[in-house]
Amino acid sequence: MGKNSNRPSRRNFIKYIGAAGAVGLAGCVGEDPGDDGDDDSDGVVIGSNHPLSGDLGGTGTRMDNAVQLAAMIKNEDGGIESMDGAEIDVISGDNQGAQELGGEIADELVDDGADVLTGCFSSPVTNAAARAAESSSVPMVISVSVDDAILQENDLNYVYRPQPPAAQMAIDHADLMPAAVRDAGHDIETAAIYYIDIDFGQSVRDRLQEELPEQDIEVVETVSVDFGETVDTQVTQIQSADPDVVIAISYEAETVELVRAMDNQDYAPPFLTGCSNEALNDRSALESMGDTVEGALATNFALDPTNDRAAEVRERFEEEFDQSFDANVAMTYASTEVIIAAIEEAGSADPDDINDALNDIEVSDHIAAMPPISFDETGENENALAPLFQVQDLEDRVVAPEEFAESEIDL
Amino acid sequence: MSDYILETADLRKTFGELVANDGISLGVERGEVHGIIGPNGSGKSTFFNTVTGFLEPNGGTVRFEGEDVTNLGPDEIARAGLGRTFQIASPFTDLTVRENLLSVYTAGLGSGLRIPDEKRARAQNILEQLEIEHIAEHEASDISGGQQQLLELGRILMLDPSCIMLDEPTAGVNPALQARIIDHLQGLNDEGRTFVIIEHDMSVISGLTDRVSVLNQGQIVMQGDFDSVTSDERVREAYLGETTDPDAGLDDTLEGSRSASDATADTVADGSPETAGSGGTSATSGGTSAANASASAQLSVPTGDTDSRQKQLVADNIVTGYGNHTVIEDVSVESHEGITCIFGPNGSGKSTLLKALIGAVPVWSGSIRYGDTDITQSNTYKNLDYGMVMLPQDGGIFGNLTVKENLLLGGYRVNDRSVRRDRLDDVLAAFPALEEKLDADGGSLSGGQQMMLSFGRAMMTGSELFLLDEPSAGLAPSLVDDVFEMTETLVNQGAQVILVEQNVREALRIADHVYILAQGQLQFEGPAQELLNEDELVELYLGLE
Amino acid sequence: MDPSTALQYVAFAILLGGIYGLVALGLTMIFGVMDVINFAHGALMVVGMYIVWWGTNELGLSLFLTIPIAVIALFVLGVGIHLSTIAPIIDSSQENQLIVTFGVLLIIVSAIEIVFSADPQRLEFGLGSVQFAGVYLPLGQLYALIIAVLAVIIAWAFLQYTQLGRAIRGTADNRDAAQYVGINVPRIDYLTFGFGAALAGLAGAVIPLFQSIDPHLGDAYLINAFVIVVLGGLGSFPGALIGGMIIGFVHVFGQVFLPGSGYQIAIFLIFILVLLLKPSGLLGGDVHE
Amino acid sequence: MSMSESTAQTQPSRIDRARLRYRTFRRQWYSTAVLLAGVFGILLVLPLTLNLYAFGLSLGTWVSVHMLILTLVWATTGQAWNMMSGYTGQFSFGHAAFFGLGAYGTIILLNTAGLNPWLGMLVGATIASLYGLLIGVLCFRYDLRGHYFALATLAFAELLRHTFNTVSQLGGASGFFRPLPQEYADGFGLIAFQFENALPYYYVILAFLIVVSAISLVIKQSRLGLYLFAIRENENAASAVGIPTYRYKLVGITVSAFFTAWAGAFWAMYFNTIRPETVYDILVNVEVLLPAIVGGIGTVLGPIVGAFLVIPLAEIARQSVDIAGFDHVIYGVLLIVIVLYSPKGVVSWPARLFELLEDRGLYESTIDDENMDNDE
Repeated sequence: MGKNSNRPSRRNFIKYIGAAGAVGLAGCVGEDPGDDGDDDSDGVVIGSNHPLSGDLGGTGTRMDNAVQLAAMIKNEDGGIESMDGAEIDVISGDNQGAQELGGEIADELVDDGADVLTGCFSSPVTNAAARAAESSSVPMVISVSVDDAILQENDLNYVYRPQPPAAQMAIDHADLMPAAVRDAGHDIETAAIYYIDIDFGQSVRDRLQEELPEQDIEVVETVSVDFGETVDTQVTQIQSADPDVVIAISYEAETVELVRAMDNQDYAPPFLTGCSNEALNDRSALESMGDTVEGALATNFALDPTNDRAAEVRERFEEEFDQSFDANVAMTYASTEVIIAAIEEAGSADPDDINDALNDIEVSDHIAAMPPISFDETGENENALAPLFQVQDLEDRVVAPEEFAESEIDL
Repeated sequence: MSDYILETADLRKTFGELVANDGISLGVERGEVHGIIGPNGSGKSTFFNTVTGFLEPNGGTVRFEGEDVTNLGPDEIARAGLGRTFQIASPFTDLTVRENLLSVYTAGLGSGLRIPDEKRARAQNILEQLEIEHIAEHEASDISGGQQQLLELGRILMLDPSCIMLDEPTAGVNPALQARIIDHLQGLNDEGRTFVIIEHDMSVISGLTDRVSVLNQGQIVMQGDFDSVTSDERVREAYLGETTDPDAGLDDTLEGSRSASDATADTVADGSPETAGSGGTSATSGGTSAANASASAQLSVPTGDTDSRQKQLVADNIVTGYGNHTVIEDVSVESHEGITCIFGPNGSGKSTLLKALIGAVPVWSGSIRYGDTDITQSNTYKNLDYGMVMLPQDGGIFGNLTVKENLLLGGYRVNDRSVRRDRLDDVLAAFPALEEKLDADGGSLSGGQQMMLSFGRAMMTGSELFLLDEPSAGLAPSLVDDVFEMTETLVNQGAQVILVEQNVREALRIADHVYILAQGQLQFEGPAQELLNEDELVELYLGLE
Repeated sequence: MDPSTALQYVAFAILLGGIYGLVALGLTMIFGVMDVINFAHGALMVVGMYIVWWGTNELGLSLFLTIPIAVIALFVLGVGIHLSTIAPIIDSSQENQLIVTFGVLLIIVSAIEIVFSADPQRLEFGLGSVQFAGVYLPLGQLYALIIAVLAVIIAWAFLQYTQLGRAIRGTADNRDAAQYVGINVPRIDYLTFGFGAALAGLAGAVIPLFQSIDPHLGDAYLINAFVIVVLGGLGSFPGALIGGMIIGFVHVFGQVFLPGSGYQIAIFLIFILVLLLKPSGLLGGDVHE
Repeated sequence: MSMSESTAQTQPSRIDRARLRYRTFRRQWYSTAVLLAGVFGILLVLPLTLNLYAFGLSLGTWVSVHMLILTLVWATTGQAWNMMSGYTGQFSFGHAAFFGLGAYGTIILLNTAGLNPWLGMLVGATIASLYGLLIGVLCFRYDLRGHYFALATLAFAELLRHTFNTVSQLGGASGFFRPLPQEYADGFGLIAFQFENALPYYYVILAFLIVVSAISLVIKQSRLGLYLFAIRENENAASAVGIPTYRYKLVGITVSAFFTAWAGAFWAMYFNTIRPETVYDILVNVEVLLPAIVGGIGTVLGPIVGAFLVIPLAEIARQSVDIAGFDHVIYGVLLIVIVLYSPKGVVSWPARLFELLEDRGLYESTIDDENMDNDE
C-alpha cells in the first residue's frame, strides 16, 4: 500500500464533495493544517496523528501544534540541508482518541503523502497506528504513549519511541526522587500512591510498587481516582496513612483536584511528588494550584533547561498558539526533532531511507532533558530518561540528574 | 366429578383491597358451551386470567382434565389443552394471518427450526374452516376487528385445545361476521370441544350456551340454562342494577320485572322481532316513574325552552374508532336539559362515544357543536374552556396526589384564585365527606370516595355540561345511590349531564332523555318516560332481538 | 479507622450525595412524567458548567448572576430540545427516544468541545473549606449541597403548591386523567423537559464551585444518576435526594474499603439488586406498565 | 414539477409492474435469502473494487478496507443484537458485555493457555452466552421490562467494565496484548487468526456476518422465529398459545450474546490490544444496536443496511470537515433526523418513497397498496 501520486488525496476528495454538499458548511470554515497534502512538492511530509477532538482533544491539539512548530522552525532555519533546503510539511489527522481510527488515520496520512508519522498519545490508538505504519512501511516516531507493550510485545521495524515508557518513568522516579530527598538530609520511608485508574496510572503504579521497596520505601496507601471525580475521600485516606511522600500519577485535572482537596483539609505531606504527571510541568496549572505544589518533585519527560533552544521553543510555542507548554508538548516536540534529524540524515523523503536513518541515528541536539536519543532493536530509546524536577517559584526546574540540572534542589 | 373438564374450587383473587374473585367454584362439563355473564367489574376477566395462569390466585384450586393446574404458567396450561382468547383481540400484528397461526407452540424434536408440514396443513385447514384464507398473507394489523377475532379463535384452535375460554369473542364485530363466529363456535362444539364464553351480547349467549353462570361482585350468583338465568331477578339486578330504594316503589318494580322476565323469556323463545325506537310505551311501573318524576321534579319544568336557555351539545353523524376498527358508526346525540343517559351493553361503544364528544378520541367524520362553537376538531382541555368536562371511567383521579390537590387541579383552567377557592368551598359543602380527607392521597380513598372526588374535581371546573362515564361501575350497591345523588347535584346546580351507565334501573330513575347504543349504532332515542316498560328495555339492552 | 476520620468520610459522603441527588433531580422529573430516559442529561449539565465558568471567569460576572443565567438558559434549551426532537416521538418506541437523546448528547458535547476545547477548565478562585467539629467541609461542595437542598425544597414546593406543579405531578400520575381536568399534556411535557433541563443546568452550574470541568464531565455523573433515579423511585424528588445520599455513601466508603473502582462495582450491584427486588425504587409506588 | 407529472402519467404502469413483480418476489419465502445473497455477493467483491477508477475517481478515495471491516463488525453485532432485541422485543442496552467477554475470552485463553483463538472465540462466546443467560434468568424471572430492563443490561455491562478495569488478573486497565502468531501457530494465517494485511480480516468478518445473517434468517423463518416475534408482539397472547415465553426469551439473549461475542473476538484479533475502555465502553452499547435501529429493527437486511449507512456517514462527516469534533455534531444530527423521520428504519424507505410520491400526487399507484410495507 505505497503512495500513489496519481491518486487524489482521500481527504481532499471528500472535502470537495463536502464543500459542495449539505455538510459542507464547516468545510469552508476553519483552518486546515494539512491543506497541501499532495506529494508533488520536493518537500518532506510528516503525518501527525493525534486526538484533536474527544476527551483527549485538548492535549492532542497541543501536541499536534508542537509538531507544526518543530517543522516551522526547521523551515525558517532553511529547511532540510541535505535536501537543498527542502521544506517540511506537516499534515494532521484527528484520531479522536479512538482505537478504530488510529490505523485509519495513519493510512490516510500515508495516502495523503506522509513520509514519516508521529503520534498518538493514547496507547491503544498508538498501537493501531503503529501497525498501520508497519504495514505501509512508513516509519513512525511515537510522540507520547506510555504503554510498554506497544514496542516490546510487537515485532515492529518501523516504529520508534524516544520517550521513556511507563516502566522507565517509574524506575527513574524511584531512583532519582528518594536519592534527591535523602541527599538533602531528609528521611523518606513511606509513600502513598495516588493514581488515575486507567492503563497509564495502573502501569506506573505497578512499577512503582515494585521499585519503591528497593529504595527502602514502603507503600502505605494506594488510592485511585476516576475521571471527573472529586478526591476529598482519597486525601483523607492518604492523611490517615501519614506517608512521607505522596506520589501523584495523574493528568492535569486530577492533580488539581488532589491539590484542592489537600488544601481543603489543610493537609500537606512532607513531600509531594508526581510521576509522569503532566500538571507539574504545566505552568498555568502550577499557577492555579499555587503554594501547595511549591517544592513538589516530579519525574517526567521534560525540557532540557541547560539547552537555550528549549526555552526559546517554549516561549515561541506559548506565543504562537497561546497554549501551555507541558511535558507532553515538550516530548512531542523532541520526537519531531528526532524525525527531522532522521530526514536530514537520510537526505531523502523516501520512507525506507528515513527508517534506515532512524535505525542508526543518534540525536544529541534535542530539547528534551535526556542523553542523546538512539534506538535499540525494539525501537525503544536506549537512553530514555525522565529527569527529576522541582517546582520552584511555580516553575518547573530540573534538579537531577546533574548533567541536566538547572537549579539546586530546595527542600 | 370426572364429567367436569374444568373445575375450580373456591378460587379467590384479590387486588389490594379489591376482591375480584370471591371464592368461585365452577364446574364446566365436557362438551358443553358454558356462558359466563355478569356486569362490568363482576370479575369475569379476572376469573379467566386466574384460571389460565395469567394471575396467581390467592386461594383455591383449578383442575383441568383432572389435573391440578393451579400454579402452572399460562403457557403450560395452554399446552395442556386449555386455550383462551383475550377481551381485546391480540393478534401478533406484525405477522401475517398465516404466520399468526403458525406461531402457536408445537413441541417436538427441533422445535426450533422447521415448521412441520402437518402444522402448515393444519393452519391451512383452519384458515379455510374460518373462511379467512383470502387474508392469509395480510398482516394482522391490516385486518378488521372481526377478522382479528376470527384469527384469534383460529390461532387458539391451532393448539387443538379440548377446552377454549373465549373472552367476548364478538365484541365489536359486525352482525354478519358475528353470525359467522357463532356458527363456527357451534360447529366446533359439535366436534366435541368445550367452550367457556364471556359475552355481553345475550343473543350470542342465548343461541350458543348450554349453561350459564352469572357473576356479580366476584361471586357466582346463579347458574342454569339461559332461559332460567335471564328470567332470574338476580340476573336483572346484576345487569340493570339493584333497586335499592324501597320507598320509590321497589315492590312494584320487582313485581313488574318478574312478570317482565317471563315475557323476556318468551320473547327469546319466540325470537320476537320487536326492535328499538318503537316509540313510547306507557308506564307499567308506577314506582319507577314516580322516582323518575321526583328526581327530575325541579328540572323538568323548563324542558320546553332548553335551547334558548342553555348551551347544548349537538353531535351529528359521528364515526370514530381505534386504528382500523370502527367503534361508533354514524351516531347523532344531543345533550338535553337535565340528565341524558346513554345505555348499551358492553362493547357497544358508549365510552368511545363519550370520549369522542369530549375530544379525547378524534372523530373520523361528522360534526360536534357545543352551543355556537364547532368543537369537532377541539380537544379535551380546550373543551373545558367552553364549559364541558368529562369524568372518565373509574373516576380517573390522581392517586398520588392528595384530595385537595385533586380538587385544585380540577380548577386548573381557572385563573382566578378566589374563584377557585370559592368553588372549593362549594364542592366541600356539597361533599362534606371529602373535607375530612383533604390531605389523604387520592389513591387511599375507597371506591365511592374516589368517585365523589372525581365529581368534586369536575365541579371545580365550573362546567355547564358534564359527561359521566359509568360513575357507578364497581361500586357497592349502597354507594350507587350516592353516585346518582351526586349526579343530581350537578343538575340541581344548573348543569346538563350526559351519563353513560350500565346501572340502568337506577339511572332511569333520574334520566330525562335516553339513548340506547348497541354495536356502535343508535337503537333508541327518546324521553326517559318512553322507556319505562322494562321488558322493552331489557330487550333493547340485552340485545334480544 | 478512628472516629474523627470516620466522621470525615460521613461528611464527604453527605456532600457527595447532595451533588448526586441534585444531578438526579432533573432526570427523575423527565423520567417520571414522560417516561423518557434522557441520555442528554449529562450534556445539559455540561452546558450549565460552561455557562458558569465562562460567565464568571471570562466575563467577570458574579456567581449570583451566572448560576441563575445557566438555569434559565438551560430551561430554554430544554424546551427547544423537547419541541424539536422529543415531542415528535413521545409515543414512539423507547429505543428511538434513546437514540435521539444520544444524538443530542453528541451534538452538545462536541459543540462545547469545539468552542471551549477539551482541556479542563476551572474557576480562578478556590473557595477553601471550613472546619467544624474536627471535620473539614470544603465550601464549594457545601454551597453545592445547600443549593441542592434549596433546589429540592423549591422544586418540591413548586410541584406541591402551584397549580402548574400539581399539573405536572398529575400528568406524571395519570396522563389520561390529566387531559380530563383540562391539562394540556403536550405543554406539560415541554415544560417538564424544560424544568428537567434547568435542574440539570443547576447541577452543572454548581459543579465548577468545587471541581475542574471538561466537556465530558457529564458522563461521569450520568450513569450514577440513572442508578439514583431508579433507586429513589421514578419521579420522586425526595427519592432522588435519598438515592443520591445512598450512592454518596457507597461511593465514599467503597473508595475507602475497596480497591480501584471497586466502589463503582458496588454501586452497580446495589442497582441490579434494587431493580430485581423493587424495580419501583425505594420510595416508588407500583411500577406502571 | 411538470416533468414529474408527465412522467407520472406515462410511467405508472411500468413502475407498477415492477413494484408488483417485486412485491410478488418479496412474498416468496426465499426472497430475503436471495437479497442477502445479492448483498453478500457485492460485499465479496467490494474491497477489490476500491482501487478501480471511473472518471478518475474510485471508491477507495474515501473508503478504506479498514472502514469496511469496522462496518462489518458493527453489522455483525447489529445482527446479533437484533436476534434478541429485534425479534423478542427485549431491548438490551448492555451488549458491550457480550462483545467484551468474546474479546477477553479469546485473548485471555490465548495468553494464558495458548488456546487457539478460534477455539478461544467459541469458549468466549459460550461464556458470553452464560452471562447472557444469567442476566436473562434474573431479569426475566423478576419480569423487568422496558426502561428497567434496558438499564439493568447497561448495569450488567458496566459491571464488567469496572471489574475488568480493577482486577489485575483480568488485565486491569491496560488489558491484554495479542501475542505474535509465531508464539502459538505457524505464523500468520487463518489458523492463527492473524493476517499481515487487512484484506483477509475483511473476509473473516464477512464470513462471520454471513453466518450470523444466515442464522438470523433461519431463525426468522422458522418456528423459533415465530415464537420470538409472538413474544415481541404480545407476551400474554404468546403464552396463551402455549409458547413458553420465559424460555424463549432466554434463548434469544443466549443466542444473541453468543454471536455478539464473535464480533468481540474478531475485534481482539484485529486490533492487537483490548482494554476495558475499548471493548466495554458505554459507546459500544450504542454502536452495537445502532445499525439495527437505523436499518430496521427485526429485519435481517436492516442491520447490514444500517451499518452501511451509519458508519460511512460518520466517515464522510469526519473526512469532510476540518473542525475537529464537528463530525460528531453532524453525526448526531443525522441520527436524530433518521430516527425522527424514519422510525421504522431504512429498509422501509422504498415503500415510504412511493407513499410520499403518492401523497404529493406525483405518482399514482394502480395496485392495491395494502401490505406493500411488508418487507420481510
